[in-house]
Amino acid sequence: MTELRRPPRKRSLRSRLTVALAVGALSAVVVVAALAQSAGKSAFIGKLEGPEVVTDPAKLPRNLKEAPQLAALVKAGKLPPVAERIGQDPLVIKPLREIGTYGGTWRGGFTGPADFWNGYRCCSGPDHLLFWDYTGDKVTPNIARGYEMQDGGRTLVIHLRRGMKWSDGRPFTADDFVFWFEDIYRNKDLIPTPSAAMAINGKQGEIQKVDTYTVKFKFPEPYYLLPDVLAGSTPLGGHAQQGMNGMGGYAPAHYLKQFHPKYVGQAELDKKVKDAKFDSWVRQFLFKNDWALNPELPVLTPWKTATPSNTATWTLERNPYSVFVDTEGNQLPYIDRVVLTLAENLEVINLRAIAGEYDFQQRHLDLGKLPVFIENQQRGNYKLHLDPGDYGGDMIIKFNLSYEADPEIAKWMNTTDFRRALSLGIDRDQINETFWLGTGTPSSVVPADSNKYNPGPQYRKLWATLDVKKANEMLDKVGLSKKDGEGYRLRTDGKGRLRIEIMTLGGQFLQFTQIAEMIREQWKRIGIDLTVQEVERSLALKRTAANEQQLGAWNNDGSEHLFTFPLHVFPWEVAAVSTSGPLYARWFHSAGTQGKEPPVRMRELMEKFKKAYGVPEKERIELGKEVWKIAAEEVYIIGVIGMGPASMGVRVVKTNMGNIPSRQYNSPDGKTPTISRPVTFFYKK
Amino acid sequence: MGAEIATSLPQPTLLSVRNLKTYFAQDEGTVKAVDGVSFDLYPGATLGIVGESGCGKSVTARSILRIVDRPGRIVEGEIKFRRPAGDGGAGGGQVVDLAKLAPNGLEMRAIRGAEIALIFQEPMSSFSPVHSVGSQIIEAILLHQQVSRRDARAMTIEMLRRVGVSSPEERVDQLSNQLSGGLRQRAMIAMALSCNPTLLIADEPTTALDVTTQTQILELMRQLQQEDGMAIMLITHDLGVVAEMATDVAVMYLGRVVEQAPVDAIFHAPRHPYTRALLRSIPRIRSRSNERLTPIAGSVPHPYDRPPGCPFHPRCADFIAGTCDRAAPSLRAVGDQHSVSCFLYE
Amino acid sequence: MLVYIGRRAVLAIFTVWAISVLSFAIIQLPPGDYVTSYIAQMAAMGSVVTDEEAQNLRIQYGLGQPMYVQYLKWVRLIAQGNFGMSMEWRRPVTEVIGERLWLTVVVSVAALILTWVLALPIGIYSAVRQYSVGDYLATFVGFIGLAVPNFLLALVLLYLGFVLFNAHIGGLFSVEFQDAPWSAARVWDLLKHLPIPALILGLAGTAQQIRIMRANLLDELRKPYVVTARSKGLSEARVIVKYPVRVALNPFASTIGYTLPYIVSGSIIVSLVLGLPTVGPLLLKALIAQDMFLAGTIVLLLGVMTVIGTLVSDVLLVWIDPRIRLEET
Amino acid sequence: MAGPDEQRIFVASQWQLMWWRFRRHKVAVASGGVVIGFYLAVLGADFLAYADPNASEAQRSLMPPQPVYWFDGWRFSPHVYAVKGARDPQTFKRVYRADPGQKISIRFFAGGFEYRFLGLIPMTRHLIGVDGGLDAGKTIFVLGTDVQGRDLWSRLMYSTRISLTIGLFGVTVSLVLGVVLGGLSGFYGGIADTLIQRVIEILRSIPTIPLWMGLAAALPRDWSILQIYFAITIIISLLGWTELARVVRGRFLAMREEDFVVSARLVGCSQMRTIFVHMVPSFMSHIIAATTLALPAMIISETALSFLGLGLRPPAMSWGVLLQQAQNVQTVAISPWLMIPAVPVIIVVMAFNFLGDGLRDAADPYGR
Repeated sequence: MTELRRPPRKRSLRSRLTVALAVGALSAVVVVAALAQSAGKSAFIGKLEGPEVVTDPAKLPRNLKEAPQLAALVKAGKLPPVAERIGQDPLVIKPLREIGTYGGTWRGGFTGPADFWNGYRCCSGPDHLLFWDYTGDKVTPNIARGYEMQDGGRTLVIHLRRGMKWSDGRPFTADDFVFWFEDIYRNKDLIPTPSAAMAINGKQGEIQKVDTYTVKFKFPEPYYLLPDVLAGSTPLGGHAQQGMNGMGGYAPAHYLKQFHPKYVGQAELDKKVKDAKFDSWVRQFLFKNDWALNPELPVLTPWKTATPSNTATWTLERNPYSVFVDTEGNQLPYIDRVVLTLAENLEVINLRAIAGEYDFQQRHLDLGKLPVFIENQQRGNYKLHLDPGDYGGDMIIKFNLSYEADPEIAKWMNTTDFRRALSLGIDRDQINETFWLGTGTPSSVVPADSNKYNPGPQYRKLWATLDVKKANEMLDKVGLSKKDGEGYRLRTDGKGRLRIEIMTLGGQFLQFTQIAEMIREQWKRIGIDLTVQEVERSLALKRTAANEQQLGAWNNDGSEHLFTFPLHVFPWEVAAVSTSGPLYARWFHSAGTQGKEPPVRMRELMEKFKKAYGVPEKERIELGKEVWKIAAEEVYIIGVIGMGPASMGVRVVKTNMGNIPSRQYNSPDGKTPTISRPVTFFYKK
Repeated sequence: MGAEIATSLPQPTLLSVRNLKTYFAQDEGTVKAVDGVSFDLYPGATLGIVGESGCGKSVTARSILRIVDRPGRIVEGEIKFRRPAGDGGAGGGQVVDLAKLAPNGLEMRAIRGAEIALIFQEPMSSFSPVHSVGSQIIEAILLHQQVSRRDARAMTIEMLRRVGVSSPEERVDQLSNQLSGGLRQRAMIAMALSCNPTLLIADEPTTALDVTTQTQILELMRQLQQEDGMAIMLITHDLGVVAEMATDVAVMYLGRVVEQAPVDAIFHAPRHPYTRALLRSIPRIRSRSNERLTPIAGSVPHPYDRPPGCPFHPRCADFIAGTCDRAAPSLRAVGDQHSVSCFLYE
Repeated sequence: MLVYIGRRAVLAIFTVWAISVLSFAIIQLPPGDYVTSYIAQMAAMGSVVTDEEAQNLRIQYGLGQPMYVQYLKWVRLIAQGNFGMSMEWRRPVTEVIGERLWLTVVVSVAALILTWVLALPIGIYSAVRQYSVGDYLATFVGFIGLAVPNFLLALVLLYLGFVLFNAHIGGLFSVEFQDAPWSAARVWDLLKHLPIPALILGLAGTAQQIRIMRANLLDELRKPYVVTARSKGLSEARVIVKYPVRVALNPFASTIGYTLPYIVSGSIIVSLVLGLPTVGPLLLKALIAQDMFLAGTIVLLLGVMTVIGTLVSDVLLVWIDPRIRLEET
Repeated sequence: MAGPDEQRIFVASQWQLMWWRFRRHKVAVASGGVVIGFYLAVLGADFLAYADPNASEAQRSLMPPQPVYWFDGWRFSPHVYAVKGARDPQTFKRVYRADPGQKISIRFFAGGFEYRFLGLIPMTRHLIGVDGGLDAGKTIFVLGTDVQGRDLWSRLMYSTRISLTIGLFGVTVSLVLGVVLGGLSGFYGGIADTLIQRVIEILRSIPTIPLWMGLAAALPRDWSILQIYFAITIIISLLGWTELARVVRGRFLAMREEDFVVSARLVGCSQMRTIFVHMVPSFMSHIIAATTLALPAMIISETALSFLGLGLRPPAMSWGVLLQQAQNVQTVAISPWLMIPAVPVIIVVMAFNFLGDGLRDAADPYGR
């Protein structure tokens, strides 16, 4: 019956096949590979595009318009006129294709309160002071009207938008920054440990008010990366995402003061806390400052939480004071409401997407279901898009370089050629075809060639191709030449076969366990005995923290923004579900006071990395390339398949939605789809 | 003494069973529970059927009532039953062959309970534990007689009184397990006689009762018999009971009647070796039913391997080698109303 | 009678206490605590929690203390009728469980009813016609529910529902009714979503019930009072239905009490697959996230339900079945 | 000399009767056969499997079951057609096309990958295979392949081994627990009884899944698959014994009162003798029945645990694991054959249930 449904284009495939068979020499395999590369990819991967922020004052719209229901409220006197609400300096966004029309509800799915990222990604605007353009490459003004670097990168001056309001109509001013800095960030109970984001080379900076609409971020040393930090998903990355952690760079002072001991007596506060059944005033404060959980919280985001994320439906409604407008001055967003319905498990979310019950869903969609998504496009009247990431590893394998439990294993994992050989032992095409359905790219860890930190095309395949012969030679050379009866290499300390264990997590965007199993089979050919250990999240964390992990499977999404999202490039994470060396990470963060000193080449990498924060972009880019070079040459982390749509790259969008980019920049830093400005999405009439 | 009358006056038989065979067909072989039983029962008379447990007494009774459990079925023989004339209505005095009727057919059901009633062993469990005694009797009455529920209830109470249940007005609404064994058996009798049947089949009516109660119940039965003049088919292994109650006796062994005779003949001039053996074991018989009668050498053979020839020969004192283990003797008259099946008398 | 109930009640209280201890212990068994799994979540989403923050969180949640201290703290809370705050949902446990609990009951009851509608007739039939073809067929049908791995069945039905009937995927409400206040329309919407879950949950229990009914009835059918009834001249059907079935029903009816909680805890997996807003998936998530109070409360709740259920059943049995009543008093 | 002699006859005939009653339950008998068959498969798993269950190959990912052609013209020579696969660039499904030109004939007792039969005798023979064995690059997939192109049939065979033995071990453990505790509880009664009854009630009052999760999660994960496998078994049975205990206790209670036991006591038989000579015979049958009925529960539990990711995990192979990997939309939608592992589960569970019922009915027609 597939015969019937198959589109005419299939002919070409069949004819090609017959040719292939006729020729005989050419096996179907080749054809498939070819097809997967050419036709397959192009089919659903469009060209990168997106809306833009208009900064040129000349282009700013003269008069402002608003959604009908808000207009009604204004008429009823329940709401000040739109111009007052937005203020003098609207945040103007040029929609991707057309000016939209108001109305409609955006239906999506989420998996519970722990899935708050779902909301940030769709509806937070974002409320970063600065944010990326749609290419994810350039930092542009966002909530901040403008910014400039002063005295050699030591000071960043931020210009706020005059007359801009919180969602409750109270002005948004420099005081909200001061309050955050003095009363939240500097409060030892709320923030026990100062954030690295607010520091350069370990030295803390501070925030100062210049005037009502101007603030200064001052640092003792040059901190040229700060704009990127403000734009990225960092502790300074906006109030919506970071409020719950007491970070974000600013906060609604007028609202939060009533929950802060400094402004209400401790006694009175304690009573409040007790009545509200909170464990402590800190928990209460952070709860009150939680964008997803507290509907009362004044926010700057275009949509604000109406029913919180800890209920069956997480509903967000338009913020009447939203500062976002389109080029014709229509206050954004176009879409009235966003309703995320709770789904108890991922299969349900996927099936609902397939059934067309969602208007725009990207998170939690499983690449493995691609054929099913495609098959049901007409029926669910949605269109499927693939948004491959720009990062080098949809799947990476981390060596725990500071492993100590088993000296022999530790020794080998710290032997560069051993790591390289293992990487050469992986048949990436097999894995790509099996788990990426051919949509990924066999790759080392380095990001896409278009990425500004990419060290050059030659690094894509460096130590990232299948070469069993060479791998075996290298392993023999490093001293693992002895093998047992079944052809597995023996340990040099006479303790039998060299068994390495890889730790995988179930229930991720990718089936790491199954992939690891496939690699286990492939590594048999280079005489390496791999044991696959699937563990559940908190256990994984416990074992990495205890430095017990040997190999770990994960992905390096985010690493396309090397400096704002450096989790998976070298030992950086302290608490990770998959680590490349907790002791080294400690050493790095404690500037050498804790942990264990890494080998020279890694120290070099770390140096360059640190340095990059304090130098202007041009120089930083060079350092970035250096970092990637070392990472790729040393193979601290094996890149398996990269630049694929596996994590959050499968997107299902109703056909009647407008201003939808055919491909968007898929990255955590870009809070995709926020980087495509969902405020400009709308329903075609 | 009522006994003498019954035997002396010749009258039409109430029930005449001829060569009745009820087999249980099972994978592992056919159990010939009843294998050619014949006997006659006269109105108002009392026929005692004796034999060790497993000899087919109860099956015979159930065959007559046509309530043999699957897979048992009547394969041969006839059960001629004379239906009461007059008020009995249905079959004014004519004779039907119960063996030919459909077990659950209208006619059979009309006879069952109304004209032939059954009381049997376990008085403990022969009443439903969750329905009141009264309701179960009332049900029987309503089933066979055109009377209102109220009348039925009245009749029930009356009946209970007749069987000697004290303060029947309360008892009628009590549950069976609130009654003592004796009372239950009385209630049982009450139910059986509620539609004044012409034939009462009493299957080990007293075995489960203590001695004193036994005699009371037996006394009651005899009294009622005199009042209503129904015939009783009394099944028991207790020769004492037979001696007290029966006018005639049929001795059964492994599904066959080995000897049938008036009660005196059985007790004073038993012919069949088995009968003799039984009699020899009288002193020890007042005890639980499910116990084997040890004095008779060996035990009843397993139903599946019934011995060839005379089924009793393995245990027989007067066993004639070459004869008894070859053919089975037939039941032949050896005197006035006295018949035996044994080669000793051929 | 009263004495009996009293004695049972005392025992029940003891049991409940034991359960509270056990459930608390169970939740502590897995490695790590809520904070660990929280950090893991964060890490999985690319945000980082430093050791210091983690330590701080632990103190805030009082996770540092030894287990017995935490247990006592918990018990004290419960004593005050406050089941604590769900760490993951950041809401009072009672609120979180709230509607879910009784939706669970609705689903379970539906399943229960279905079970009986299937089990009773089948059971009776296959007892009366023991070893007949019908017996085999009926039992076979009954056992299917038992034999099919219900999580798979659930998924397949879910998919077929979508392919064949364009049914709304999973859950118990359509989007528009998700949070709507109760109304006729909402109830109707609920009813529309009920069949599939009820079917899957029901099937699992059916075999069990068939077996009980069959066995009970076989047992009763051989009792003399059945012969008595027959010898009265009652029609076969009447004999069966009025006497043995009635008696065999007693232990059956008495299972009501604990079948419900049994189904509830049995429904966890199915609810998860079908995405039902019941306590099942909640419990599962809570256990995985090691959301102590939430998980603990649910487990305790189910435990108590079972205990009470059992108690009720036994009392019920004693009440409806005179035999036992007489033995007891 | 008559005493023990009669005793034996009595017991024997009792078993004999049981066997007779059992035979009447046709389906039960058939089920018995099925069960035996499955356990034979457990022994000969690697003989029945014809491909390395771990050998993966992207180019045969998700290959549907291959139809087997039994006759070539009129000649009996079972064969399959060679298959070429490609991913359709439009639908992204893998499309496989059989090539009637290329027949791959199936050989019985053909050579294949090496294994040790019953763990002892090294062998390369398998029930079926292709001539030339694996190296010929010719392949058959009677049940198709999974995502990683691994042969489902062979995986199924190996899974059967684990899943069915897990049930067996589990039941054995809970049997011991059940009989001992139930016995104590039933024979002595009193405090022992109340105590054990409490424990049972408590265990039954706690929803099983948290118990599983708690216990399973408590297992050290760096345990080898085998260790985990045994641990899981123990866990399942730790919860499974209560039912058995209940049955045993019931029997003991019933028996204590029975005449022959009482009389045996009166006659002054030692307690052991009372139990083993007089009680156990009529008692074993029930245990057997109860055990048989407990087995399917174990098997189901195993699949459920795996579904929750608490049981055996992939590398390991069990019915639960296979089903767990089939537990997704794409399987139902485009590769339904991956759900085949449900079939043996259903068959076995059914078989055990019928068998158990048969045994129980045979054991005592009156009670349950």
